[in-house]
Amino acid sequence: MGVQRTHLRLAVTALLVAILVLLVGCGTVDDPQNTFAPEGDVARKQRDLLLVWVLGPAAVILVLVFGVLGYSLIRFRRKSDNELPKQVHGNNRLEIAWTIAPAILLLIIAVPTIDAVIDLGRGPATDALHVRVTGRQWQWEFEYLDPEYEAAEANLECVAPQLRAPEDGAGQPLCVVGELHIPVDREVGIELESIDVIHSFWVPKLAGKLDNIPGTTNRMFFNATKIGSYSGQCAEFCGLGHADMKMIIVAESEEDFQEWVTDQLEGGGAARSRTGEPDLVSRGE
Amino acid sequence: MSHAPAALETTATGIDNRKLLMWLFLASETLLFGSLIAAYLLYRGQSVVGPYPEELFDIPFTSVSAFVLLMSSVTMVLALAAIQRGDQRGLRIWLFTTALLGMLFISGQAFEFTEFNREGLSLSSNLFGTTFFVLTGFHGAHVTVGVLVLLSLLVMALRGRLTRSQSMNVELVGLYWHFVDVVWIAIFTLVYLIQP
Amino acid sequence: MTLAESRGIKRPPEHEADARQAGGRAHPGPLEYTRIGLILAVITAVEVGAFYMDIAQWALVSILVVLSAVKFSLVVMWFMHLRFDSRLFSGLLVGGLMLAAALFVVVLSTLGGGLT
Amino acid sequence: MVEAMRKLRADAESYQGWWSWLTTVDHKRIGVMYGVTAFSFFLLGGVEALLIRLQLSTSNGQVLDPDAYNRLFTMHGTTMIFLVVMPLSAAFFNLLIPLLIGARDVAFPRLNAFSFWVFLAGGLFMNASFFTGGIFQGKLGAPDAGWFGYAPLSLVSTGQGIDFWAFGLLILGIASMAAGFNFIVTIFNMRAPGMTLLRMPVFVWMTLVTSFLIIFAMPIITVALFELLFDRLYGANFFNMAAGGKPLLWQHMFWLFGHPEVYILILPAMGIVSEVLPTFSRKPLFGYQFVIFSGLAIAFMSWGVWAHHMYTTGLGTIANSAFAVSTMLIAVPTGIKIFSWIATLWGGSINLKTPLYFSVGFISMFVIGGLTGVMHTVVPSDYQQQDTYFVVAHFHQVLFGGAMFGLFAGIYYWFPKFTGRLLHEGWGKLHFWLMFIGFNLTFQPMMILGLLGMPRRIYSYGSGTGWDFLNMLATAGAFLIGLSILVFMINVVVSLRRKERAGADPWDGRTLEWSLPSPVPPYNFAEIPTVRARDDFWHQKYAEDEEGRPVPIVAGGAYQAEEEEGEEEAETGHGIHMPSPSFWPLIAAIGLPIMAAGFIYQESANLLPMIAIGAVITIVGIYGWALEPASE
Ligand code: HEA
Ligand code: HEA
Ligand code: CUA
Ligand SMILES: [Cu+2]
Repeated sequence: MGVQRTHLRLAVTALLVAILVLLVGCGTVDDPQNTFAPEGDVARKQRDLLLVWVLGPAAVILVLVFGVLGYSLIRFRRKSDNELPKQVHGNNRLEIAWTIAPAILLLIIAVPTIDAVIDLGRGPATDALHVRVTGRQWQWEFEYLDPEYEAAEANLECVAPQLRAPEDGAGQPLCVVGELHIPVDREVGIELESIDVIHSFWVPKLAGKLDNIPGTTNRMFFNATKIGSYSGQCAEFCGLGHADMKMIIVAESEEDFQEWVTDQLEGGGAARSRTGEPDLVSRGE
Repeated sequence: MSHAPAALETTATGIDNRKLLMWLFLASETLLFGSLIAAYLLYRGQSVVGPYPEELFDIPFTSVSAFVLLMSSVTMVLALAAIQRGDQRGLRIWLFTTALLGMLFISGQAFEFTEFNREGLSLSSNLFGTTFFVLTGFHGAHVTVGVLVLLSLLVMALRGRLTRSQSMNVELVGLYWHFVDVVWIAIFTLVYLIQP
Repeated sequence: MTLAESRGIKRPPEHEADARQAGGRAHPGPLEYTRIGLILAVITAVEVGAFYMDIAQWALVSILVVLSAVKFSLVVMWFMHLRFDSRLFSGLLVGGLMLAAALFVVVLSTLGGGLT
Repeated sequence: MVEAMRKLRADAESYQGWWSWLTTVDHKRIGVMYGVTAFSFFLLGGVEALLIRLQLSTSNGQVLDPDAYNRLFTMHGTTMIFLVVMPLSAAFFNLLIPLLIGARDVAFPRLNAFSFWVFLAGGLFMNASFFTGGIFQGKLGAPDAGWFGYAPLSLVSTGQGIDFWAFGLLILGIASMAAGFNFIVTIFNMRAPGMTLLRMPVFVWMTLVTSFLIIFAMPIITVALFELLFDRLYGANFFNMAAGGKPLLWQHMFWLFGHPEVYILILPAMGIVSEVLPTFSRKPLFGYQFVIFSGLAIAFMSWGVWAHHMYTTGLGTIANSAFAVSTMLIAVPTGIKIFSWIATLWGGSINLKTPLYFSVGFISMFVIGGLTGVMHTVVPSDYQQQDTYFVVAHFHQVLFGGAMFGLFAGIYYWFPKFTGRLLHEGWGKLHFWLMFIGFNLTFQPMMILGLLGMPRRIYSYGSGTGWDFLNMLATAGAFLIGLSILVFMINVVVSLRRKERAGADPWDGRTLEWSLPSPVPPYNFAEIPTVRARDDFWHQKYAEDEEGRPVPIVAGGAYQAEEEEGEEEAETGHGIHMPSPSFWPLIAAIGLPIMAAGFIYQESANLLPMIAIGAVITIVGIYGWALEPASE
């Protein structure tokens, strides 16, 4: 029957279109949050894990399943109305084979997965820059926790430090809103907190997300291996302003970073706080 | 509780439809009370302000309550034994006693709640208040429903509408009643007797 | 599966209107119920007694947990007739209990709190 | 006997009009009502989706404001899951289970009617929330915290949207649980003689498994919803971190329910496909036992994977690893099903009719969805994918590509059994292709969008993000799906008007329902059949030769003779007892939303009496029900 042929051709075309779209999609120029174009070690590790260990096997399985499915649909089409095929009820060996094979494959995938979980679960390096990231409806607040970044004056745009009881004798950590500066190639240890609902800290090109949960502190780390500015945004739905809860991470050379810090400490932090929508175009390029 | 004659149609497993229904319901109730108890245990000793359980619990009083509920299980099963023997008088007496003990238990709980409330514990005062009232409140609601059903049975029995062939009605209510009782056995131990 | 076994082409014979169930034995009588009731009362007394005794917390907890488990089993086995009725019912109750216990042990241990 | 049947048929025919639908306890009518209601909600949820897609079709969309957008996606998700896929599955349970096991009705016909009315009440109540915000001022009042309502966002949400959502879900939960109990008892107890557990059609098995999942999962969400409501309405502290409460408790409880729930959504569709494929390849299901046991395994394992929705909450290394492994392993039993289905097609005589198209659509799309699920389980890469459009793509791939395709296969397959008319093949294939292409056009781009870093639940995105083109594609695809749904509706109307009757057995079916006339008479079986084999009806039609090839049995063959003996045996049983209609279930259901509304508004409008009124109505309904002299 010719009609069926046409249908099949249609299906194949649809599939090809889908693949084409995929290729076009991955190759777009504007990709400020592309997880497949990482610029940090953590994000790179996360992408490679997916690419090497899962996407490959998944593609093979997909092609196999679709292949056999398509083949049987063409090969075993009913040719006449009183055609009666042999009644096969099953085959235990086959069933056991396709139970065990995927199980083995999955256990193999589990090994690098767990390895990476453990790796990413470690504490930050000893020379890391320590930053506390507080989410609040709807802005990001970054506090530099290392002692050398103590500010004389508090940045009044930062709400979280004001809610926290000030420690005896200690000054205020430098706090900025919406835009975090970090030195390139140096690890940043992050503490995640929230003062209202759950938010999620996410800078796709540098690292996957982790949630800011009220009442708890979550820890992660990342670095940037290239100078530039990277856009991130809140990844846990947090109400009206969720879509606009964005941030910029600026990775710069150690000198530029120090200069920026000095600026901030003198200007009380407020000087360069985020105003309006962050600029999504890379600076370093 | 419909008036379906007990063995109008035999079932594929030989198990009575309604009895299976009741057991399925009770099985799912284990997860309901499991969730409530888990919330209580999670927040045990986590309240940031008082009043705390140590200050409020009156163990002798609650022990009597627990005892009352436990004994109502005995009277309940005696009611079942009575109807299965065709002993209408026994049935009425034991149903009545069971309902009475159930009401006694609820009154005890009402007294306890008001007492705690007077001492400053409420649903919103702290984590203890929240989890305690919700857990025991849910249990109390179950007992209340049970008492209502028992009283309905009693009315049926008094009007002579609960005959030996309908013993399944009593058996089903019994299953529910005993289940509510064993939940209290768990709560009594986990909430009242074991304190951090 | 016991169910499949109990299930032939023929329906089981019609049972009498009394409480005999397929695969189950007859329920015990009032005397036995009263005896169980007495045991339950005694155990409750022991529990409350243990509460007021001056013993280590771990010992108290284990005693209380064991005793209440005994009470629990006595009620469900005799009063709820699990000893005598279809095994399906026991399976349902035990299945539900184990599921609840397993799930919430994991939840409590990841969330922390009073249990740990 | 014959006399009695004639009378029954006459009774049924005189029993018409809207009143008869309000009081019916016939599982087939209840099934139809479930189906029609759920499909209406599907249109509603679909329109919500189209609005979402319109807003997202370009960057900086201006169709919706953020507030409306948040309410719409919350209602879209909630509607599709609880008011569409679950009740559509319930429609099939109702229509088919008694027929497939050789029974005249479910174990508790009035409880069954109650389930439906409570479902309808819950669905309407949930959607009534739209009107609470002052809709005439252009403000929607629906819930706005997402379909999983994470605390503490759902606590601080103002207005009554969340209260309606929580009470709505509680009411719907009652409906699902009642149906769950009912179908378990039905399947255990109402089987015809000889219908052993291992002779039951796979759809019956999947219904059984799904029902067990429902009765164990629902109580957990029930408690969670009560806790949320106590917090919101009475200032309790379950999720209040100021008092030491832990917001994560909500997530655990929601997903403890939520993950079994996703298998509640997919297993019925898998059951349907397991019936369709054998019929349309004229071969028994390959590896029947394996398909069943894999269903049991999926149900069992589904309890041990919930935290894969919480990888990014900081559960810790051990928990994340353990849940990764348990989640991965759930692919194994699912794979068994996929492979067994393909093996069923292999070597068959495949009749390329619309139900088969949808089944093949199910298999292919579900495999893609399942594989994306496996990608999610790889925890570190899920840190990148969680809460992006990759997740949105994953779950539409399994929910729409899986569950909805499977359910449509079932609609095309069983439509003739209940209406007496076949759905038109030409319209049907047009429907399929539009839906299949539209589906891929909508959701494959979302996969890439997710990898390109587009978070979900954002009402708008900037123009420099590189997401414009793919979003436009997705929107176009969504409208294509919409068009396909219109084609389906046209098909139903056109087909119902066809003169041509379908006949009892239009597909050369294998299971008992095809032995009955179409549409099925109210009492289903004139004689309760005696079952001698799996796929009993097939074996009444075909014997097997030595090579395992089926040989048609001419009427009056050996088997037929045996059958007559069986009938005599059955003759000695009782006559046909049909449950009498009742309006008490409807009454009992009506009280529930009234009570819920009373609780929500008791403070602002002093509606305490409303709680009492609702309670009284429900109690009266229950007493009326219990005391009514009905034969069930
Ligand atoms: C019908 C519903 C349904 C089904 C069946 C599934 C099936 C699966 N799901 Fe999905 N899931 C959802 C509905 C569903 N899911 C929903 C609604 C959400 C999001 C909720 C929200 O956040 O709003 C979600 C989210 C979700 C997440 C969380 C993502 C995140 O938020 O970060 C994860 C993570 O592990 C996951 C995994 C899986 C897996 C492993 C399966 C497996 O069961 C799939 C198994 C199937 C296959 C793998 C294909 C067939 C198998 C073979 C061909 C064998 C060979 C294969 C291998 C060896 C790999 N799902
Ligand atoms: C079974 C479940 C199911 C189904 C079938 C669908 C169907 C669709 N979904 Fe849905 N979706 C969910 C379950 C489902 N969804 C869930 C659980 C969420 C998460 C919500 C959350 O985050 O909280 C979600 C979220 C979700 C989002 C993400 C929103 C966000 O995160 O910001 C999007 C975005 O595109 C989307 C799109 C669609 C589309 C285009 C369809 C289409 O396939 C719909 C096709 C249907 C139609 C087009 C209807 C046809 C109507 C007509 C033809 C009109 C005729 C009308 C009359 C006669 C009155 N869905
Ligand atoms: Cu903060 Cu979303
Ligand atoms: Cu899941």
